Amino acid sequence: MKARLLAVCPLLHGCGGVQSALDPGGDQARALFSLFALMMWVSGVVYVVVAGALSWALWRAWRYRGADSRADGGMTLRIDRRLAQLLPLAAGAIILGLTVLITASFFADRALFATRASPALEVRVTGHQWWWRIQYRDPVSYGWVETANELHLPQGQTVRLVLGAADVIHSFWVPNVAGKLDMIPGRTNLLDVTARRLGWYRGQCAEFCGTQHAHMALAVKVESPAAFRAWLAAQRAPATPAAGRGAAVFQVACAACHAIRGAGAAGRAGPDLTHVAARRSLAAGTLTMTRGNLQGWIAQPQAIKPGTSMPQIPLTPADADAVATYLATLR
Amino acid sequence: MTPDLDRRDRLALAWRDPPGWWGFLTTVDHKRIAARYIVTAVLLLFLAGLLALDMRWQLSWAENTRMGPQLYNESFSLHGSTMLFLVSVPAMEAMALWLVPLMLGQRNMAFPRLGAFSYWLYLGGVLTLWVAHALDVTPDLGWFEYPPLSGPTYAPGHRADIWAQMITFTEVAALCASVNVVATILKMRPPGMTLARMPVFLWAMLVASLMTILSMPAIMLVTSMLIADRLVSTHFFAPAAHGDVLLFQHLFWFFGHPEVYIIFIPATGFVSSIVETFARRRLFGHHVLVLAILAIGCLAFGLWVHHMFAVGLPRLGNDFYTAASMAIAVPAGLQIFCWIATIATGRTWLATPMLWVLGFVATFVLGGLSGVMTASAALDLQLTDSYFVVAHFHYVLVGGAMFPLFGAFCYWYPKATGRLMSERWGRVAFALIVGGFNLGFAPMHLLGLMGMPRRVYTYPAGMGWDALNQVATLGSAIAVAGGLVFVANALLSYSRGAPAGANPWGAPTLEWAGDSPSPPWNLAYTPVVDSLTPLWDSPVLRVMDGVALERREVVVTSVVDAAPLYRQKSASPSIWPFVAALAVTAMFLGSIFTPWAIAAGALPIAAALTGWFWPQRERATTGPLRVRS
Amino acid sequence: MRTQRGFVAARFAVALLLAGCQREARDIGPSLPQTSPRGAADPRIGYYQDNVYQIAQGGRYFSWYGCAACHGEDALGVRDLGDGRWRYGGSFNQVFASIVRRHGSLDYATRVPPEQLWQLAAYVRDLPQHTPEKRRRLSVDQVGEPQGQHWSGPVR
Amino acid sequence: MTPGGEPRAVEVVGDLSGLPASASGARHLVWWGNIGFMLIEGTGFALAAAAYLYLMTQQAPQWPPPGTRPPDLSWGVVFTLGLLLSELPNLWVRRRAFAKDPRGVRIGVAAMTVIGLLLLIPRGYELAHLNTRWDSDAYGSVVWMLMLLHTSHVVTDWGDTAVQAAWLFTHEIGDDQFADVEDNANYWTFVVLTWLPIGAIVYGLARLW
Repeated sequence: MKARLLAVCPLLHGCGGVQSALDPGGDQARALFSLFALMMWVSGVVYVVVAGALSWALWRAWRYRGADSRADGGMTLRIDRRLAQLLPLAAGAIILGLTVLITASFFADRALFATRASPALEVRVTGHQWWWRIQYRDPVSYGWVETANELHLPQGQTVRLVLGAADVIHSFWVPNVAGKLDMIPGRTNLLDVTARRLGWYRGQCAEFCGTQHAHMALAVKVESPAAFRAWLAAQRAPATPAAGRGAAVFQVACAACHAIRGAGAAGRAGPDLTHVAARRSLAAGTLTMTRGNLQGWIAQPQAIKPGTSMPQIPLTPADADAVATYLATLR
Repeated sequence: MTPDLDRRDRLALAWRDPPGWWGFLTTVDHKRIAARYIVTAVLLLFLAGLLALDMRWQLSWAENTRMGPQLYNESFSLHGSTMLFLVSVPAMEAMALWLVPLMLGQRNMAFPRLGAFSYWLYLGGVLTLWVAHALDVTPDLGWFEYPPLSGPTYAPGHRADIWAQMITFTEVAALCASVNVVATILKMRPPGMTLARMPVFLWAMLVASLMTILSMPAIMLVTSMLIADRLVSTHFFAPAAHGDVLLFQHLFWFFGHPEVYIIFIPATGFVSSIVETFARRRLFGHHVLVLAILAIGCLAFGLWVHHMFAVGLPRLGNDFYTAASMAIAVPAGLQIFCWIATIATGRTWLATPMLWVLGFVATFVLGGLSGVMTASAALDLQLTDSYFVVAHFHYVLVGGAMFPLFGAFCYWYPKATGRLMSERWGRVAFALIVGGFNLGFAPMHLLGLMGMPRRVYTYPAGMGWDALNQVATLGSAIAVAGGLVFVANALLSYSRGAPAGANPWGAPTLEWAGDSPSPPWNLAYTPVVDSLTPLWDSPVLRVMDGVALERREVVVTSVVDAAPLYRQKSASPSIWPFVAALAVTAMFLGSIFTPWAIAAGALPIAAALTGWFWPQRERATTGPLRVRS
Repeated sequence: MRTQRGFVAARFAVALLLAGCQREARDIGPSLPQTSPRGAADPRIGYYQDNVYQIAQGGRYFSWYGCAACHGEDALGVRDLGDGRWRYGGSFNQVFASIVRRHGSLDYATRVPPEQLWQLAAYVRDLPQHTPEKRRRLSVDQVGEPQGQHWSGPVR
Repeated sequence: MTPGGEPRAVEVVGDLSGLPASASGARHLVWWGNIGFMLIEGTGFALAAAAYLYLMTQQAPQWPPPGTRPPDLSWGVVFTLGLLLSELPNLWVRRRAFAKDPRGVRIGVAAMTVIGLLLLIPRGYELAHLNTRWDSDAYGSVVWMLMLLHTSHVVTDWGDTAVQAAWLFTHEIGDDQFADVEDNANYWTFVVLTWLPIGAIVYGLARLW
């Protein structure tokens, strides 16, 4: 399929990537990509026809340059009669092309919802200004296992994403996996995704949601069902924090907004940090997860992501270092 | 015979404006008003274009620091709001105000003072947005401000209110202009110009104006609801109090989609006029073109939902809206067919206006095809709110409406100024703008497919978006340079261009029958029309006499047959439209701060309107309040 | 004399306009204060007290930190922050100090960083100007946001 | 010699000076302007009504929301009857304007001014008996929106009528002014007609849904 598209447009070489609709890694994205390829074919033919007709018209303009046909009503009338016979043909061709595309669109639309009946797993994703709260329905306790800004999907299984918003409208978009769906206050939208190809992908908020709309990304990992189960079990477990200065400072300075299960921190305003160090990125995809970036983010959040709700907290260098060290142990 | 001097002197006396500033403020000459509209819109086009260039610069590198998020968000909001509300629609209205009476051989619009009022109110909207910007109170939520982001909680202060009231200004102005255009086209066609003999341009303006009348109340309603939510704590868009945030989107796009065609349909009118003149033959498929315009006008109201495919509406509607949206391709495709057929079978003269038509076809068809893609409810989920859509609507609006507008500008420039623009520099501007535009916006299709969302002020390194963004920036810069050449050409030609004479292109329609530039009264006689191309079909202009020369008067005809009905007094210059616009401005601006401004502001408005419509007649000699001597 | 008066009036008008715009300013980034106000005359106070963005941010944190549980729209007596009566003084630094010191074990001094305390103090001092309807309207929008240790799920 | 040449020579084939200098009804230009503005406002009414229906069907489990009583009928009935009855003198004024009867239109427009003022009394009571506030919930907001939208039209047309009455009594009435009276009467009919669906929605749907 991809090869077919590349034949249409050599430019598309190298347009894959971790956030690309042209490099599908799931059933839904693949259905849409096929539809896109078909549209490219039809559009290409149409454009060639139009450009050809226009060129022909220009060639005639060049050939008969300088002449004036205004007075020759008889000739115009004859030509018009011939053109009028072509008109239904043009209309028919357009309608035929549209019928093909509408039908294809219809089937693609159905394909997106083909798995509606049997999701293997339910995941609640809630958009906040400017991060994602992600909760897995625990198959054991039937409670929620909360994490943030990182979505894990079991390969080959259909996952139902329950999309909601806490403040303003956001839009959930992981182009390699599926098309986008808005997260709207007052509504619950369901998005079924069936990821097929292992690996890391990237998603990003697609509906303008305020100052830091640009830094509202999420990491998506497609992994084997076994690896996924192991990961979910690890996420379900409370943190095993090392008691120390960092934990104590966190409890005072950070726990009003952040939760660390197992360490007594229970704030809900910001992302759950129980296993923060196991994640791939920080601050909703803004920074990669490293010990240095953790400390930088704690020290200067407003410089890295101006306008974020993460405040700058006046800590002594020693305290900041201790907190970063502590967080880096939360795997 | 040519009109004698005495006749022209008498007309000049009756139709003159007061001199100086007073004349500037009181004029009701449709050509002066339209020129103001055009100058204002071009100035704003330039400013909003610079904003675009600045944003392109910011996006040329990952993690670029030219702009922070606040400045970027303000920039794209100001760019979009200006281009959509203050440039595109007003520019089309201006062309209608300027051309419709000329093309009808009439002396003025149906409601001359309403035309003046439209402009002053539009200017109020312009100043509201841009003075606020100068004071650093810039709306920062895009050209559609969805609640709850624009609601009282998440958009504190008055930035969102300024956006909403700017819209009220421009929409009231547009509605007044539209009523004016509709009444003029329906009731003031010259004797003999039946509906069947009406040029495509007039049909386009008629349909666009009717669409304005039926769609713009939606956005006035919805922005008023937004202001009410913000100012008096109503709950229209508060889901937790039985409100619904999607109500805003439905009403916004019920306006927003027709708006696109309100911009595009006049452009089809320009293209039809230009093609006919430069192909030097009668337009092929006049009826098809008219029916296509009507079909687009009707369809446009049935597909606003395609802006909302990603909100998760009931899927039953998806197929319907997909089909309805794609169906637009049928009339649009037939229009393209008719124009190309006319060009091919005529003896086409490739002067600058015609070049713009070629650029329009080549570019707009691409926009139409990407439009078919976004019309698919399924595929749109990958395309909407990404750079693909940014590319799509720029192709449609710039390629589909601005290129014809530039062509129209070149085409009617000699009529407006009496001078020709330089063809050489016209070609340079054309090449730079069309080339730069395509270079700038074609890569954005790919960027969108590669996952770049719109309205992001920056993006991380390693996304593979840098090179395409740099190409886009380069293209935009070239297009802006072309725009400067275009404007310089227009400015220089104003004094240095070759004299144009009455009909430099050998065009067939009535606006070219008289002097260029047109005197304030336009044509000295009332023309009589018996074909679609009156100036081609007869060496002399057949006219009727009898419309007053000593006072302002126009002839009113019947709707279908254009049979003369009566002679209507035409309004003379007046300060009241200006005063009324000032009063309305005061009320609109006041209502940003307090609801009581509506009550308090109603009185000056009522006073101004009373002054405006107070008929000047002698005092009563009968009845209880008669003058007793 | 007359021109001078006109000049003064013009300057006053400009000052008013600029004050109005200062009110609308949206300064984001690492410029927020990291220390408590130094008395009622701290020059930073004017900006915070009159800036709608900072006040609105304070309103969000007011909800996030669960302040509305005790100081909601129908709070009475000393807990009613909208009645314009301040038992511990109504100046900015006094309100700031009340938030920090008068909440016992809640210990806002250490749990809430200074930049948010500034915003909270600005919001609290602005509350007497909010009508009850306005406060209710804002809280209706915020039902999906976390409050303290509770979050009841997205807006449904 | 310029490329465009001189203006086209003309041949006079007829004379319009015999045409009348005014007209009435749909022949008159202003009638069409009036229709244009009615179309704008009618669209506004229709969309506001659609917003009501949308909120009613989308959001509320119960309509009006639990704890809210529908608007009291009595004043609504009084206003509606009054408005419908006002159409009789209104149509009479319109006929007098057609007949170009200065005495008739003076009396009629003055009467319509008084009637409009009187109608504002039950309208005021209606607003006081809607049993909801605009800031209580979206139901209240949309009810108030519909009511204020219509009230603003009543007030506007009343103001127009009052000014017209003042002018008519102090000036000699020409043909154009008879046409103005007619347009104003048409506008009042528009105000009456738009109330029927709006009133049905505000009073009826809150009871029947």
